[in-house]
Amino acid sequence: MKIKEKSSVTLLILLALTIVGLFLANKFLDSYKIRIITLSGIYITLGLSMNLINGFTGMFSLGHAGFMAIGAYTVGILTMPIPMKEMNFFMQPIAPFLANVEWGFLPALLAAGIIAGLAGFVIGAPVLRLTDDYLAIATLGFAEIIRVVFTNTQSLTNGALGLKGIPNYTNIWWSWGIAFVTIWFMTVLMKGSYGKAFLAIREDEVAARSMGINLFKHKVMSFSFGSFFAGVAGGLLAALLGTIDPNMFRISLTFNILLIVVLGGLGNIVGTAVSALVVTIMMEALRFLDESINLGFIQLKGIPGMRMVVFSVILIAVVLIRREGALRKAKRV
Amino acid sequence: MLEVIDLHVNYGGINALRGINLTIEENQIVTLIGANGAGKSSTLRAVMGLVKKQGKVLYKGEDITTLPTKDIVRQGIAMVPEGRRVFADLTVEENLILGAYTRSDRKAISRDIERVYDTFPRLKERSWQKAGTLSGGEQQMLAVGRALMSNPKILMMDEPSLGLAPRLVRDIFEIINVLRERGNTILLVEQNARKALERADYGYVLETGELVLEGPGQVLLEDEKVQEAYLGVTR
Amino acid sequence: MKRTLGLLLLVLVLTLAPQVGYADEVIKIGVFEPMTGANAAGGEMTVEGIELALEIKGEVLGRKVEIIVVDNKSDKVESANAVSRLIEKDKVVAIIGSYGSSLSMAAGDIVKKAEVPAVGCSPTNPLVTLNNDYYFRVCFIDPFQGTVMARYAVNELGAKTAAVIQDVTQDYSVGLSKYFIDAFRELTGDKNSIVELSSYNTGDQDFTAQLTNVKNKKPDIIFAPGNYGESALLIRQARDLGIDVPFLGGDTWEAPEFLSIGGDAVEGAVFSTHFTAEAPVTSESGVFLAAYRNKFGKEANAFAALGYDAYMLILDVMEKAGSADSQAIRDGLAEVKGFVGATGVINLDENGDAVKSAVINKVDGGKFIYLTTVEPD
Amino acid sequence: MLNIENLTMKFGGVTACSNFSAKIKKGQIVGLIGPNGAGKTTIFNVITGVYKPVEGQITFNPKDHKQHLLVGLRPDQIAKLGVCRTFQNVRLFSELSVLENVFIGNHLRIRSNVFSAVFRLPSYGAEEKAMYEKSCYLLEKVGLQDAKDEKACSLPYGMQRRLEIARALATDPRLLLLDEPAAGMNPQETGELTRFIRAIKEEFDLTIFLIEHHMDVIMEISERIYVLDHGILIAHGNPGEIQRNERVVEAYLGVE
Amino acid sequence: MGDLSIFLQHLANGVSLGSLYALIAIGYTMVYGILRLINFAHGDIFMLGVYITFYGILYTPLPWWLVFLIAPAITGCIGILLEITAYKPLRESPRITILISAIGASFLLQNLGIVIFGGRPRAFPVPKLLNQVVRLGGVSINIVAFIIPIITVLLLMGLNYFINKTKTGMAMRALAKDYDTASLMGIDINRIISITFFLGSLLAAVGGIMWGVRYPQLMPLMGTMPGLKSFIAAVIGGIGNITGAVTGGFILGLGEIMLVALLPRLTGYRDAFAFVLLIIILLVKPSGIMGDKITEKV
Repeated sequence: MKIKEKSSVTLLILLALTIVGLFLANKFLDSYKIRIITLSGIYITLGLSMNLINGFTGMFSLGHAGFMAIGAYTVGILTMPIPMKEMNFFMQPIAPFLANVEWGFLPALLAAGIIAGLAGFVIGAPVLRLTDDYLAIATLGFAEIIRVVFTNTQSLTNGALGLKGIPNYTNIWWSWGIAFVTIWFMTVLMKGSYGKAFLAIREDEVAARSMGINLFKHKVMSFSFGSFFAGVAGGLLAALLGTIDPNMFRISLTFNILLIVVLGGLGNIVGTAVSALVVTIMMEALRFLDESINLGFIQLKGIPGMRMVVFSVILIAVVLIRREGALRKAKRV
Repeated sequence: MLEVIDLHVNYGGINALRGINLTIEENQIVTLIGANGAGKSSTLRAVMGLVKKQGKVLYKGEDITTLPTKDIVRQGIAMVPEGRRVFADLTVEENLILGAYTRSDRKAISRDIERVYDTFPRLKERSWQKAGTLSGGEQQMLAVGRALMSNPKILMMDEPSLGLAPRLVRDIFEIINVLRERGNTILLVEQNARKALERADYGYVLETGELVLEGPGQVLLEDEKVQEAYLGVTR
Repeated sequence: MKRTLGLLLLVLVLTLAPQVGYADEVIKIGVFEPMTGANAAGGEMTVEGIELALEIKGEVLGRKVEIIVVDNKSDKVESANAVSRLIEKDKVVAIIGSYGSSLSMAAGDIVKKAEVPAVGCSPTNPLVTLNNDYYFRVCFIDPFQGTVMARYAVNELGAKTAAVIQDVTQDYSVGLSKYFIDAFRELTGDKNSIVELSSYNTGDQDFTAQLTNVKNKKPDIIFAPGNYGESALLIRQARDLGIDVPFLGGDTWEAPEFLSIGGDAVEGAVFSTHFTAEAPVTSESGVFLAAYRNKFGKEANAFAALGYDAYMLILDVMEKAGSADSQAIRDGLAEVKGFVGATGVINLDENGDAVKSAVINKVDGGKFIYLTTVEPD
Repeated sequence: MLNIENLTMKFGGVTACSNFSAKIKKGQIVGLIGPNGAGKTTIFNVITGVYKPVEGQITFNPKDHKQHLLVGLRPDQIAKLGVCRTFQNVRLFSELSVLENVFIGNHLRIRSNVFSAVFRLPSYGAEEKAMYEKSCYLLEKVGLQDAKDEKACSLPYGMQRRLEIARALATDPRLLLLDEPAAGMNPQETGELTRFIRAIKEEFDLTIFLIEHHMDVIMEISERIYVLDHGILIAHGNPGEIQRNERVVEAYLGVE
Repeated sequence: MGDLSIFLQHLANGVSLGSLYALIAIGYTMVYGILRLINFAHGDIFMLGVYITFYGILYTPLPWWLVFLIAPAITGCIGILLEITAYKPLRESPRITILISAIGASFLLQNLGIVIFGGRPRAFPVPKLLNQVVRLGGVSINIVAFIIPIITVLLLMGLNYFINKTKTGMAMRALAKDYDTASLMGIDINRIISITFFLGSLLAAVGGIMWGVRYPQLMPLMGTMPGLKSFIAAVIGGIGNITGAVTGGFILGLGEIMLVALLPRLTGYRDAFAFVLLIIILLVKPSGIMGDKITEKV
């Protein structure tokens, strides 16, 4: 018990420091840097939501982009001002039941989470009895199906034209506020009985079942929670960008989040948060790799894409270096 | 012929073997007995290079500790794994051919296949069946036959009588005798301690990863402690 | 843990440390284009044009101009980051980009809030400039282009029926198709004149099923706007299937790869575009063409020309306003009338969209041949 | 309490056990023995729902008045009815702490739902506290109270076995299935184990069904013994009868 | 044009597309059979195969048919290299780890492709000989579309012979089931795995070349979709089973085409079809049409 108290004190200190940091950042940094920090907050939520499914419960899901899409569209359609909707859906009018809806941000975000969570429940119920790579490919398939459906249902999503003019509600406080809520949720969840049951499933399914843990129920639960937060993060992203379209939510988006989770450590809450921050910032910081570098005596021509090469090398290197040890390590908070 | 020195094996924190020493002389039957989980299988698997180990393994005086499994097999050591482990999707004949994977003299191989069939006529009847469809006893025969196909100098058998009907158990031990007469050296791991010790030139008793007793087979057979713990004799 | 935190701090310091400002006399113009990812080709072509323009006219108001190109990876989130970075870190006074309407839209809110004007080269989706006083573009928009092709099909080719094959994942393709269909129905006066509307996804390579359906309907022409790669494959496969009616498309087809991938099959394909190398529409066209040939050793394309125009337009506005201030540039852009660019005479309407003529080109003998020019209404 | 009738189980072509029947009365300690590979663990797996039998029926009535058919239920449902087990080759949640392992054993009896757990409602708080207290008590019972914050996989083998029993006890079983609890123990340790099994049986009012290879343990502790060979029940009776049974001696003890 | 000829045309289209999926699926299934790993990078190996052929034809004096033979071999070697660097060190690790490594490798190859080959599509130089249209009644197909199924079936037969009749093939099958016992036979596991990767990648390259001739557009990201679809084909056929992979390829190819043919309104959903099929198969019969059932022993 002592260890736990100590770690929660550390956590509180960290929290306070971060809030002060955010406050300072918001006050003194320019909008570009604030934007990156805001984005990191969203990625923290995303990383944690994926970690709940993949790291803590040991399922391998690659469906995150799909749930984000659901959340993003929910927020987009619900918060967009009514006249803006008319302008957006200039090719095919919006479905009448959505035409006159204009919600506030918080209820829309909640709706995004709930709808994505429900989708997670509906999708999870049949596919979660698959394991490992089969589950990975099935969830990936679902994400793709969601994207294709969103592309084709023009009266709901405006199809490929995308949505524009979603109010820019997301700021540093929203994104980090949600990130904190997610961290808090995960910490409390994993501390309690249900979280431990998730861990048990990850460690040994057969033993977990024999201890009376209903695999199906707990897996679906974990999957739905993960989807919920993915949906909320998708909603935040929509309100940050102000515009979304189905092509945003491709497999590569899921892989980006996977990168964060792997770097942060499967089943590691603090690690994921730190890695989300580092990855988002590095993504920008490493832009110089794409640009020409002038060393004075020699001009190195920048090669666009170099930065992504570096990132993929880092991903593989981390996997190879850590092997099973650190990857499986359950970090207890 | 085979010498194991201070062998340690660790599985994720569990010490399966804590420094054991074995010596196996040429043309002997040596047996390793002990309760479940005492480390018998681990010993064989360690010698074959299937698990990570510390210590030393000498074969004919040469250090084979760090050799990969395939090269140990090439040196002339074969193992019949516990639980038969035949290749279920392959036919009986294919299983035997794979047993001779290290050899390339086709004629000698087909001669040896015939020899296995002579020893186990049941296998000949089923040579085109998939090994997975065989009964447990037949699978065990196949596993032994397959190990013989590499022409081993030392044959290590992990519980060859496991799950076999008593008549088949007798057969298996019969084969072990024949093999010894042919000049093979045999390291036998058995839970059927009595049968094993009756035939063994030398025996070792393992307990929780350590050697607790050793001696000629007959001597162990009469040892009180052995009788009580492994032979089911209650006083 | 400590080490990660250390690393994090280091990164934070490196990234967030105030940038050393450049000398004031340089005027910086930001360019965000897809240099990697699905739209890389378009981005590359556009940047070529911008670089050429810089070479030709590297100074304005007696100050040197610098362009800063950032990659948006054909990704919306990256696109927003890139633009934000241009504005805050590089302190650009104006922005050019991007190929791909959705990538441009991601920048919309940012430029609006930062009050830095942006000029799109080729985003043709009407939503890009919608409700945004800081976004302009030098190209025409989807409705105009779709209508132009419908008119051409009916008036010049005498088509009575048409089939449409759209890339359902590209806003551009969907938009063009929609306006083509509306115009075609109106011009033929026949509601059933569109005999087939078929879809595919970006990245698809096999269109035989869609084409076989189309073949069965025997249309007079096929309108198939889409990325040049997919379109070239589509036309190839159509020819293999024995479909010999004319193919019509949009400005994206104007790329050398359309010819090389399509080979003989794309002979006779007709498309609307902003520009032609063959028939210089303005005096500026000639200058651009010669310079492009000189620098890159090949014929210029529309995207390079649009990139060129976007740059030149911004410089022209600066000259007229006598200021390199963002607000001044925006105000200047809002009143552009009769700017002579390589792609034609550009007028910007109240939305910030260019009102200009469209060119219709045809593939003939492995080259793009100029057919006609269509003036805006 | 547990009634197994005509159980048959096959894997591929191989029959693991055929036509096995057994009756276990409330409060008994019953042993199941047989050579390696005789199908003992398979029977445990069928009882606990890990495998579905080809044929046969299993009934379980923990409280005399209600009968449950076990065949067709999921392992977790069976565990909830009060049948819990240990594993032949120890299956702990190896990356978790000792305490967490036992704590998880409590989870199946939890009454609060997940939301009250996350929002830390008082009802859940009380329940969690009780679960922790019970877990600590059980750890004390098996002598692991000092190791409660260790990782399960870092424990020595013997302690892992005891931890597994503690974890099983946490599920409040009526019937406890022990798969070779004395494996890897020396004679002195097995003596302790025998006493321990008796003690928990009394304290938790258990019925115990165990597989064991150590003859001294099984003979001393069991009231009834079932002997399995090649998946076939060859004998059953009290320890004395079994030791005198010729078929058992031949098949199992290896006398010719 | 009659309905029959339309139907036959669809059928021909489906077979031609299906055989391409089949070719790539074989490599997927082989690697999965041995390593139990979804080699996410397989689609990118396919992409490399096409690019290598492309550069071989354009920048070497070799005749195209020779390049068609050499390029797959080079691609095969790249496959071996991939296995050694990204998968071999992880053989003892949990499945998830190695799967992540596979995703990383795929990511890396794509991005390297962008850096090295550039993001712009290129035209594959299709040999004249292979670019002719044959018309049979109302059906017209490109000669390639005709050749590909034949090559696929020939390769399938050759491969089946190799797997079933040769010692190396037997060793592969043995390895697929049981590493330890296979090594007890003296089988060099690393060598067999290398051979598997070589063959799998070689076949991916053959598929790639055929793909390039049929759909002559090269892009660094071109491998993703065909890769995923071929994997789906392998799952449909029963993963680990080569004949199954080919069957699955044909089913998927024909299914996609027939979806468009029979339900033209749903053309926009065509890409989702493969995934819907995948999920149905996974739920109804996860072992696929021809795969063997895997019972996990506890």
